[in-house]
Amino acid sequence: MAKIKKEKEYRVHLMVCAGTACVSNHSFEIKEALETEIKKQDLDNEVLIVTTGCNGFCERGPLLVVQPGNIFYQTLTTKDIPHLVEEHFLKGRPVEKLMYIPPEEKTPIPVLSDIDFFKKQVLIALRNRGLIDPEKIDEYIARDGYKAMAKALTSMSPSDIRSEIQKSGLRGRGGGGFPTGLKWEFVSNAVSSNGNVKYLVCNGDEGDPGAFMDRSILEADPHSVIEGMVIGAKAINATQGYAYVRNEYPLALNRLYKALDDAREYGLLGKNILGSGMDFDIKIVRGAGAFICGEETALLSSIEGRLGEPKPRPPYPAEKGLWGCPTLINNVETWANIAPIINRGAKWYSHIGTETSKGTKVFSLVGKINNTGLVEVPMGITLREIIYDIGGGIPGGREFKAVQTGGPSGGCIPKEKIDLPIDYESLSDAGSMMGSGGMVVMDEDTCMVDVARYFLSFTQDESCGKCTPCREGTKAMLDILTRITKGEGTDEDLTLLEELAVSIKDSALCGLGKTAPNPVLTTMKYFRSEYEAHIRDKKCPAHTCRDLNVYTIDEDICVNTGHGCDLCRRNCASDAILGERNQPHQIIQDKCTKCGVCYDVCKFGAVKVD
Amino acid sequence: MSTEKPKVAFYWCASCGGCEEAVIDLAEDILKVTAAVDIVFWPVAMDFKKTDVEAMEDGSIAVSFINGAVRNSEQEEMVNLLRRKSGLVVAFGSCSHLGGIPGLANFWNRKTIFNSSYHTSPSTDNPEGTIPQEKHIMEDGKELTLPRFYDTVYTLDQVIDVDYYLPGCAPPKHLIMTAITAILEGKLPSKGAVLSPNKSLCDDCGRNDSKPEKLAIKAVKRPWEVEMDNEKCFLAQGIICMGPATRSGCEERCILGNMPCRGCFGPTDQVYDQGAKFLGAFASLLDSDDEEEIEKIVNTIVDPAGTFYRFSLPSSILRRKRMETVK
Amino acid sequence: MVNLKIDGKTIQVEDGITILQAAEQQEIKIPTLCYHPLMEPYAACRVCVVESISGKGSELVTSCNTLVKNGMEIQTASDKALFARRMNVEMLLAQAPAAVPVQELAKELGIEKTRFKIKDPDEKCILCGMCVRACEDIVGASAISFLQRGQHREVCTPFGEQSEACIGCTACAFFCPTGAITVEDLHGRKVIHSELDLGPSTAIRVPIRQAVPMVPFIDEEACIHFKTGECKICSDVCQKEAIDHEAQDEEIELEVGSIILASGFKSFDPSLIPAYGYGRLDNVITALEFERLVNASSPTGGKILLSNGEEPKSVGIIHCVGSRDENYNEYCSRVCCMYSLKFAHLLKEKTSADIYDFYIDMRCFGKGYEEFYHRLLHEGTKFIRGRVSEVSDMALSKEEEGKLIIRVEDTLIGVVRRIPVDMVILATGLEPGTDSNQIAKVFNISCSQDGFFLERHPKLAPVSTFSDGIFLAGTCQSPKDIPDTVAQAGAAACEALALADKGKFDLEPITAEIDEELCAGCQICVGLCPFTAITYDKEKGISEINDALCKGCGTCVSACPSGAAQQKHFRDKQIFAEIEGIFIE
Amino acid sequence: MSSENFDPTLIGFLCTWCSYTGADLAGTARMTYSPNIRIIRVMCSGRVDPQFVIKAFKEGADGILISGCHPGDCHYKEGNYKALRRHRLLRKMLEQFGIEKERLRLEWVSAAEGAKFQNVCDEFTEQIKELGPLNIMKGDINEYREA
Repeated sequence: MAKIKKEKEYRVHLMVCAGTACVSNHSFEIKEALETEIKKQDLDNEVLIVTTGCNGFCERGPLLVVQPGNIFYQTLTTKDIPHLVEEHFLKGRPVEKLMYIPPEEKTPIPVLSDIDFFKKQVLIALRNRGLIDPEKIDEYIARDGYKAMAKALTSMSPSDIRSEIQKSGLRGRGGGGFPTGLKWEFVSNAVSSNGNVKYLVCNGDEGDPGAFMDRSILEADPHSVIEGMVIGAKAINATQGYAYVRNEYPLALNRLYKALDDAREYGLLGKNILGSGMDFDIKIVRGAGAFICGEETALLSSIEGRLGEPKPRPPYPAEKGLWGCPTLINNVETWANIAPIINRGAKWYSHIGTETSKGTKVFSLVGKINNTGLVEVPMGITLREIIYDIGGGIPGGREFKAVQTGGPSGGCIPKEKIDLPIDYESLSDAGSMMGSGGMVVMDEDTCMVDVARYFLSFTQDESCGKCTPCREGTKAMLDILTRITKGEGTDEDLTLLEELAVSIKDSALCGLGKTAPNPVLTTMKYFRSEYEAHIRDKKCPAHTCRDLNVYTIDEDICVNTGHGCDLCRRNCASDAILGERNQPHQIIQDKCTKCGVCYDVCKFGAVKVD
Repeated sequence: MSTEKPKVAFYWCASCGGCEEAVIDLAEDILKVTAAVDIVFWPVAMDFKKTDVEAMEDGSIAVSFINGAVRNSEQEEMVNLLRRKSGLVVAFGSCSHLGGIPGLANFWNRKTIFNSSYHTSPSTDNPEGTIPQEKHIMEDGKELTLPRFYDTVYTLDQVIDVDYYLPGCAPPKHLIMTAITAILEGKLPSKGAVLSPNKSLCDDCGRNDSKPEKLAIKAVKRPWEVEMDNEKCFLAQGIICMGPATRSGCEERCILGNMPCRGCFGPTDQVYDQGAKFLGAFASLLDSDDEEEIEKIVNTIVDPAGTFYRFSLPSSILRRKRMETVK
Repeated sequence: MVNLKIDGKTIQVEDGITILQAAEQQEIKIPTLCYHPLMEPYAACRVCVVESISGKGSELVTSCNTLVKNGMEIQTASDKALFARRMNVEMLLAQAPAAVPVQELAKELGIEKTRFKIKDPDEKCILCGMCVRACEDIVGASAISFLQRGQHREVCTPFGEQSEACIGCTACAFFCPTGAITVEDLHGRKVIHSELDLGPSTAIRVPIRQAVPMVPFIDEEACIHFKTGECKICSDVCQKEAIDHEAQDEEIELEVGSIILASGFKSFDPSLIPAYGYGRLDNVITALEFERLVNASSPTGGKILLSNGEEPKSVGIIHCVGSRDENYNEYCSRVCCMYSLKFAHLLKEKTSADIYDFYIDMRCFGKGYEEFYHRLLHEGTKFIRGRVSEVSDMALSKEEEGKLIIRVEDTLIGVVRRIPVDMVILATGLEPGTDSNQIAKVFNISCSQDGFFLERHPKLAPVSTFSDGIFLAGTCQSPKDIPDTVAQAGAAACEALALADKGKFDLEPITAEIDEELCAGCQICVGLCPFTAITYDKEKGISEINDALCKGCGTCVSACPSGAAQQKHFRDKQIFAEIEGIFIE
Repeated sequence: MSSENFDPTLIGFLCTWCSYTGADLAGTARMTYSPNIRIIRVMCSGRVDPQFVIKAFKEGADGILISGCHPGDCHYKEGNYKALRRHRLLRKMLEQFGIEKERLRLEWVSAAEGAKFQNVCDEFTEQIKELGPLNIMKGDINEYREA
């Protein structure tokens, strides 16, 4: 610990968000611009620029938080920088026009913690986000990093650790929600066929579309995962760990590599950690981006260098995992929760959340919502609070229709259940699941059949193909759904779809197969009328399924309001519109490819879709 | 001087004079000798003439100690004379015993030696190319003679009958005293004996225990080429040491001076030819079974004949380099 | 033991077995498509699903991999199970319509037609992975695997290219339940194990019918286990547990008083004489191959047939192949004339073929041999004196077409003849064993110029060697026939017994000795002794020779620089005297 | 003595296992080889003491053949290698004595090589005939006095 360098003290710290979303919004260019400008103003001895992991409020990127003061700047461009530097950092006058203004309001909110998006969040897994440079181990340590590990290694027995985790009520954050402490107990009790070798794995193969919780944690705070893993290793007596991270996460990978190197250099990893006599090291295994490798048995096969496909359970990895040895596998978010539990105790942790689900959960909030981003909320919070208070509601004042949770394995929860307090059981009862924390918000313009079709096309494409129901069944379901969205569906299709869904759910090999029908089952349960409209009326109520749309031109509006502007005809790629300037226009239905361009270009609302 | 005392003669032939020094080196002991014997002939130290010896009665000298090899007619004549006058003849030192260093001349002959000494050697200034003649008629008609220089150097026993041999270059003091005492006391071994133990030098050598389990020689070094270990067997260091093929008795004088044995005591009684015998032993130690490599190691041995026969060439089986016999 | 209920029946089964095995014991049939008793359960086809009912409710489990548990209640054909099973079979029927086991199972389950889209009506592969697992787990080659995923999943070699890892065992095809993999697919890579190239055989076999002992062995060259370390199916199925793959060749050390070498010969390889076409032309065979063919236990059952299965109408026997020929072996192999006569006789007996014997000289030297030759002459075998120059299939006339033509100068009439025959038998000669040089080295004996072991004396000691106690018998010493071999073996046995009977052996008294009085302990001899017979006694300061170890080479003697070492009977003095003796005129 | 009617005397030291047997084979096979060679049997070529060679030259041999088993074939494992080492050094030393190195020959002849033995003997005899007689002095001191 003596290695921590005494850093120079600065008057102002600029926390530039360097999460993937902000980086893709050019946050590194903002950083460069800041550097140039600060130098120009001769402030480089007073102002320090820090790149942090994901701040969470991705919608508003690129982001900058000024400390002290917690001043929140958003949607920055390089052009804003000279003004910002001069005004705020030289003259001390925060720039209001770069601050966040809530939708439908006019007054900017200067301080981050006053913003609704952040107010209701409780940060445990994401405790360090935006506060430290993820590439500097000293900053992690300064925020009580590795304190829990030191405690676990020096003053706790493995069974102490396991019982603390068990008492905390922490459940697996990867999807299944299996009690973490119990799993640790199983692995600890399992007898290894190979001496006493046991392995420990961090599942960072986040594959759900629209989910980026694990990536953010690895990017913002890689040491929190490492610390959790070392504690876990002590609890089960493992000496080798693996972090399985998908290769599409280069930033997360680089930061994790750096973090591992730093931790080793500080003696926090490797031989004789902190002089405790314990050896433990972590190897990174890069996944090739197959969704199935998020399934634990497939992931283990992949680490072993084999084909990434699931194996029948039992035996569970806790009994026979990597190379036949007992293996503890937890997901990134679960690992990030370990250190705080050890540090502050199971009691503290178990106070947060509901009866069955303790602590917090990180969700990635995406879809038709104002505040896209990453949020960490306590269990038991209602969907409404997440969508409206934190998420800022639906854009354009449209109506909320449903929320899809749990990724492609989850289901759609309709607006009737918006006051549902979120925990593992309530989501499962609603036909969905917690999953890894994806949350896709849908508004009235979303076709639920299309949503189901979209998720099925994903699972069908990602099916490893090992078992019949998943390989052939998802394809069959997709075929039917495609037919329905094209208006070719029949009532028998609906029956067959239901039969397939039940059969796959009952008989597929792995969790991913068993849950693949969930989007179909829930949409059929809550939005059956939409299916029937597609089949019987050949209509898509949300007008999303193009093949079912019929475009017509209201000739009155066309001539009277638009004076036959001819814009639609000139834009039609298939010459399906007849008409001349100042004359009413018509669509020849036989030629119409239902591309919708006419609808989009008409300034007068003369083109109608039905 | 009592006439009772036995008469003793010392004579030198082709030698360096070191053997004479060895007698002088007896120091106080020489007094014991002179007290016990009557020295009647000792050209290097006392003024006696050949005629004095000729005048003696045959067999009247009890013992003649003759050192040096025989390489010319004068020496041949003198040793024959002394033989006639003496009861016992002792070959004193390596040269009379084996031929010694002068014996190395047997690799050449008179012609080549004269040519080298009087014509080609760098220090020679002899514009007329004169070489020694056995006879020269002076202007006054007087005839001057020199002894004839032979082509071959002989050991003493090749010219006259020898009773005993005192080996060494030169013989060590303790051997000389033991020999003289034995003669005086009449406790002599059988005729022809070498008055030194019949075992090879390794028996005495303090370095014998430093030999490795298996001697193996990869390359042969000459003493000046290496820094020699002063405790380790020379053969183990790749240096030719004739000790194994050389009679002991010298009190390992050279070894103690950190120089390998050169073989001045000659072979033991069972060996016919010291050089060939040593070659047989030494060659078998060369550490290779490969023809080319063996050839390579052999090439590191400079002048094997001169090395293995340094003191014993005239006494060896071949005696000298091959020459066409004159018919 | 575990108590559970299957289809309403309470049963007790041993712990650790699967539901499928428990059901099998009750003769309840649960259909499977990806299960094989020799492989780990794969649980991919999901056809074997059964309903497991517990307090919490019921769920479907695959019976192939789920172990029985106390109190378990299983329904193998409940509505729920059958529903899923039918659905899965129906899906497979769409995916692999040509797979017969799927068709049969569908019929059994009452599925007439699949409601799903058929991609390829000829598809047979149901992706059960048996081939992949066989290749990896049983064979250990891992030459094939699944490629792609989901709908695009297929069994293939890496990158779809011919795999070097494939050992051509065809285990994949063997295990494939639907015939989707055929052996023809692997043609060219399939290894056929052969015995003298006369027909296929298996990795486990009895060497020959006449083998002693008459037990099967595993041919390590052919056995998959020895190629990959996997596949032990034979030991899995052997109820007597008689198969031990770990058995190793053992080196057994025996202390014996004498040794008889009878390491035999090697047959001359006639492919070295290209003009005779062996290996190139069908129906040109060696004598040993003919022996095998004519044997009652041969692949043809003792019938003399051509490679096309027909009986030959004419046969040529060529003598002295590789013998009496300065290009190959100059010596006469002694046995060929007589066995060629035997062949001619057998051919006469078993076929109606014309028989030609091409000889240089007839060597019928033994008892009754000449008489046999005369019998053959009377039987009508045609003897042609002359060395055959060529065997070819180049027909010059119509009657030569499809025949093997033997070109030879008939030296009795002085004419070059072309004789068309159907079969050519090459009377190959005898050669020293390929390892005879190594054997000679091991036993410290010599080989004669022709490579056969050298006897101590051709007349006086014909079965002894230069190493005492080592004797020779049979063709390792020189070519000889069976009576001669038996006679020589008897002689060798007598020599060995004579030695054993005596119980001791007289060493030649030629050992070296060191004179203690003379040895100075220089130790030069110690390292030179190849038999470590010399040791240095530090106390005494001398080296000593162990008489029992000394073999009497005399190396130490010639190296002894002080002359203390001497060899008995070869003393320096004695040899000097010998040298002197030579020059006494 | 002119080389025309010079009938050299050669001495062969043959190991009993290979070369002596090889010579025997040449004999039993009725191969004619040069009668100039006189054979002294030793158990092994490693027994050949350089003293023997020197002695034989001294006694009047014009050429000396040492013959043993082929490398690796020695009945005593490695005696022939010792012979090889001695031969190379001895040959070099003999040259200093004015004895041509061709006069001391080392050959490997196996028990099977009767023909080789025949060749070696014939060839060696021819070679020594070319070289002429050795004429080593062996008389009394007078012979050496004037060379």
